[in-house]
Amino acid sequence: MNAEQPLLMIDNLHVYYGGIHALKGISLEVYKNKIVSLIGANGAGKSTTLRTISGLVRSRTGNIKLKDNLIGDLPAHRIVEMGIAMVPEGRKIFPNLTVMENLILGCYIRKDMVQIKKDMDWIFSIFPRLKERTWQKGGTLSGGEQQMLAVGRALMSRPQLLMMDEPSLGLAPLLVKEIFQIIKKINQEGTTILLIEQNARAALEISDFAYVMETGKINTSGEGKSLLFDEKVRKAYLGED
Amino acid sequence: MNKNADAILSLDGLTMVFGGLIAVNDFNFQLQSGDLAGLIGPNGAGKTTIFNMITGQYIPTKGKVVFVSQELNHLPPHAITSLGIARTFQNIRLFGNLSVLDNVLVSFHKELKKTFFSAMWETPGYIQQEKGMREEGRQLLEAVGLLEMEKEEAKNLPYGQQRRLEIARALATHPRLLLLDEPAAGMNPHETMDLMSFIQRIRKEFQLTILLIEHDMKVVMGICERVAVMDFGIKIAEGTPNEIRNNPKVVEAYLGVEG
Amino acid sequence: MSFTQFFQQLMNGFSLGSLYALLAIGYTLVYGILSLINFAHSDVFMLGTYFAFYMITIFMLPWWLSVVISVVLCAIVGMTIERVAYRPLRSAPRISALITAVGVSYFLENLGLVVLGARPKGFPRPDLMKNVYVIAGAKIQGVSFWVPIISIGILMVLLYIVYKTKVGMAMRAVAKDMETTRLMGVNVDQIILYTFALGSALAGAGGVMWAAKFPQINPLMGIFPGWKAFTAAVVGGIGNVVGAMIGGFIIGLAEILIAAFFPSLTGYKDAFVFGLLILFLIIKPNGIMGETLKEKV
Amino acid sequence: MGKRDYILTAILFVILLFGLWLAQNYLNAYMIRILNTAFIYVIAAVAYNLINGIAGQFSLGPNGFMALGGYTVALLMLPVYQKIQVYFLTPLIWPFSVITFPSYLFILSLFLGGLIAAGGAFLIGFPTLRLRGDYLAIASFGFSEIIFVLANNFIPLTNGALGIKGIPQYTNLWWTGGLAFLTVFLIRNLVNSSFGRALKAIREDEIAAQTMGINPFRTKLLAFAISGFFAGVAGGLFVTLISTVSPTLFTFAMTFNLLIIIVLGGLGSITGSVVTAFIFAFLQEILREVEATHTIGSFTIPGIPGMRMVVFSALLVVLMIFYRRGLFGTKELSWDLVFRLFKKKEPQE
Repeated sequence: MNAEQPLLMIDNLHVYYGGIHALKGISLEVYKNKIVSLIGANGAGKSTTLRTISGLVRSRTGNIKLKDNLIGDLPAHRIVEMGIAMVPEGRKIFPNLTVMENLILGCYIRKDMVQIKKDMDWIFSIFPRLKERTWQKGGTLSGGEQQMLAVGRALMSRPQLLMMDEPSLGLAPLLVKEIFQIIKKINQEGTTILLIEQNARAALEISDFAYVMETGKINTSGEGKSLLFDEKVRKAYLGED
Repeated sequence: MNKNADAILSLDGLTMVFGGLIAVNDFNFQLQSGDLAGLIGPNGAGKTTIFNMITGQYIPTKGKVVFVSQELNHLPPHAITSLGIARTFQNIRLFGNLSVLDNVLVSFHKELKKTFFSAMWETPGYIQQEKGMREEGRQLLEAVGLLEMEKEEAKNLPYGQQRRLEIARALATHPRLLLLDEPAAGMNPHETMDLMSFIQRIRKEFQLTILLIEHDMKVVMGICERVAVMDFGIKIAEGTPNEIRNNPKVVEAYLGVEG
Repeated sequence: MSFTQFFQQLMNGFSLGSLYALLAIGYTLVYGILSLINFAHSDVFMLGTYFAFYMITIFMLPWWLSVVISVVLCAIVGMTIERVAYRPLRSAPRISALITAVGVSYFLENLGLVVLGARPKGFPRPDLMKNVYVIAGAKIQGVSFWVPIISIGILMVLLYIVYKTKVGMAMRAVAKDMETTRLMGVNVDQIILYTFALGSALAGAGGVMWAAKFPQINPLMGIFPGWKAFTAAVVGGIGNVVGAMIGGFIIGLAEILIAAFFPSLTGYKDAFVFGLLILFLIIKPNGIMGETLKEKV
Repeated sequence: MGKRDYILTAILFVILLFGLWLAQNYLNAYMIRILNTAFIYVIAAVAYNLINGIAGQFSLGPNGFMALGGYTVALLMLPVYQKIQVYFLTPLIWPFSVITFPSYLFILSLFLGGLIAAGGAFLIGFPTLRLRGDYLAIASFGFSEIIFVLANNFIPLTNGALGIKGIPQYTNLWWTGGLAFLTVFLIRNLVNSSFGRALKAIREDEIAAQTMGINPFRTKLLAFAISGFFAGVAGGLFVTLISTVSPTLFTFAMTFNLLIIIVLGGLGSITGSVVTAFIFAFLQEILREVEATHTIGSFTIPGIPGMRMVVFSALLVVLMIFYRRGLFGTKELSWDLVFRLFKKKEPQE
């Protein structure tokens, strides 16, 4: 399968926050139509990786390539135009905007009104609960609904690659399950996904491939389910020797 | 009714609601004098919110914080510090343009008798006081191994030393209870080992009660005698590190449920 | 005071209040997004009157066209200020940006004194504003009648832009969370530029109508209305568009009615607005429509 | 400060005293006036820097405080017979109508002027300094404008737009120079003290400062009142220097001048403000040239009145964009620094 060209390719990425060397040479690949997850304990650099890809953080060295285009130097809004959308950590929906407005903002870059209307219906079919709350302010939604809105909003840009930063954060177990089923569904309908999770088990269950990060580096990688039983993973999380 | 009369800190039914979202829900916890306890849990579980309620940055929606039999709920942060609670921050908040020594000296301000008027005229009493204060500040820096850096601006210190300075600054308020918010975040394994022995050392030297939030389980398992685990703003377990490690609820919170 | 007199004063207060409202919007939009008091806003307001003045007197353009051109020019001035003076300081400490804002404001005022001349100029009022209407027995001046109507029309358009268009949506989103708005593919720099254009255009429109109401214009004329409009924005809840409108009307009405009921205090009507500001900062610092801001620890 | 520094400071002080004596006796009136103005700027700027630079709270009030101090001193020092002449339309209200301080109480009147100004600062600071954000800027700006309105309208006290004339000219270089030294000495001590550190800590991170046991509101309010006090003293000196006071004397232009001085010197650097206060006082005179009419050969370039302020305001904006640190940043000019400067020039072996 490695014969084909990856959708996203990251090569030797180094990022500094002030004096902190946050990413120490990250390299990874995401192939089309796959779910790839990035797992590891807090502070390992997962979020920084996604933030760098999305253009919110600048890398010092290293390449980020979407298909044939180098995108490492583009501003964040251009990266969205290139086809990468992100569901930020902690949802970050706009609390002062209605559900509908949040979704419209998600497709800010698009002009194809007809298709937008169809996509909106598609989003509502995935998240029927959002449909009931179309005119409600984002801030009044429950945590789970906000997460759904954040995912829906990102999907509205019709991304080639959807990145998600801890979609299960702060959600009750039942909702976590629901969210992961939805992620899988979105993927099956043709969106490539790069996922960050603390909830490693849930992430690995649905992932085609996964990278394990520890203190700014990629430690291990492998096919999703096989990592579930990997000792290194357990160690990275629970600090067991 | 106080279940534990000699507790130094007692959190009774703490609840914090942010615009509809419950960040912390009915949290109960007690610390005995001299404890070194940990507060752990996945990201967003509400740990820092608990610190913010203890130190007065947030006013709890429900429940109360009691420190040595005094209720803290409506005291401003500076008054709470004066009672003997100090803290560090998750995202280091030093006074970047001040020297290392000055960062520590700021914490002495609340205890000074001679303030602005005698300072303006440089009265002998004031000079004496300033001298004594500097001496104590430098002793403290020596204790944390930062004395050589005393004149450096805080923002120029390497990361690990910044964490150390933040702890030193907190110690300078002469606390009985020290709250550490992710002291090991961003440290490499070697620095983390140093930090662990450092925390144990200052605990003895300054006779502290310590509560720490940490993600690095090595730290928590290595030095804490008691651990409380949070998930979704609720305390899901409490016990010794060993009990915690084998608690299925905790493993589930960390590694996640079956997807 | 008879009812007709009271009614006249009320209309008068409404027209003044609507002008404060127009001006306050610019302050509140910019503060909402950048947390910056745009001191130069009041000078854009002043420039608006001069643009219209020269269009009418030198280029002999019809009144309405002069207003349109002046509004467009004001928008351009506003955008230039943002691009040249504020954008380079966006990540600087807040006090630096504030000092710059004061500097730009003072620059425009002094440049105005040099280029436009310190002596007040008589603003040519259109007939529409000079007419006197009799409504319910009360004589209402054209300005007192038309200014609120036009202003409310403009405010409606503004509300439409802010609450019903995509750009307006992006403005509200930027004010809440700049970073996430970037992730939506929004060019935030551009939105900020639009915000300045919009606020400045309103200031320009307000300026021209102000000149129609008080037809003496000079380069320092913006200072007091500007400060009061900012106070209006604080009273209404800084960052909130509707709040700024409400605040504007409150201050305009209060100012006129104080002078009407206590003629001896007319000289102190500005001091009264100051008192109102202090009062609000003590009892309701977030203003009427404002929400509590909490710094994340 | 080490022993060497004490000695050097003492020597410098004596040299400056001698310089003052020379200036007072041998310089022409024009130069003396510039020097007096420079010293008054030093007092006002150092006080202004305490709140804007050290504490990091943006105030636009110093012209208002200077006006309060100036009017207070004028009302206290003006002889009664002069008061009757000045207030010939509307009599001056009691008790000022009967009070005249003898000349030896000049210093007391300055002190009272400072206290009144400090009271004004307290009045604005109390509601605004509790709040985060820039409410202090807008409230202090409004306050100064209100002082202007009151000075124009409250005729029984201020004589309105006509102002008060014939104030005894007590101020000379000894007064301005002496009080400038004293102000710098006091505020420098304050800034270097624990109180000053608390202020800087609030500037750097208010939440962290509060967590270290500092009461930010009380600390800021006190600093603001002290800053207002010295601004009031500067206003009093200014009034007795030019022997007249009117509403237009302390307009926003005064605050703006001070803002340029403290930004150019470095927000947070007391010595920086001292140096730039002098530079500014002279620069202001030099730039008068811009406004004057020049004749080169047969060409006459008409002067542009008001051009000075255009230049200054453009300068401030450019400074903020390209040279935000100013001359000294938050550093102080010290003997160590001077020695280091000289050492660099010496050829090293």
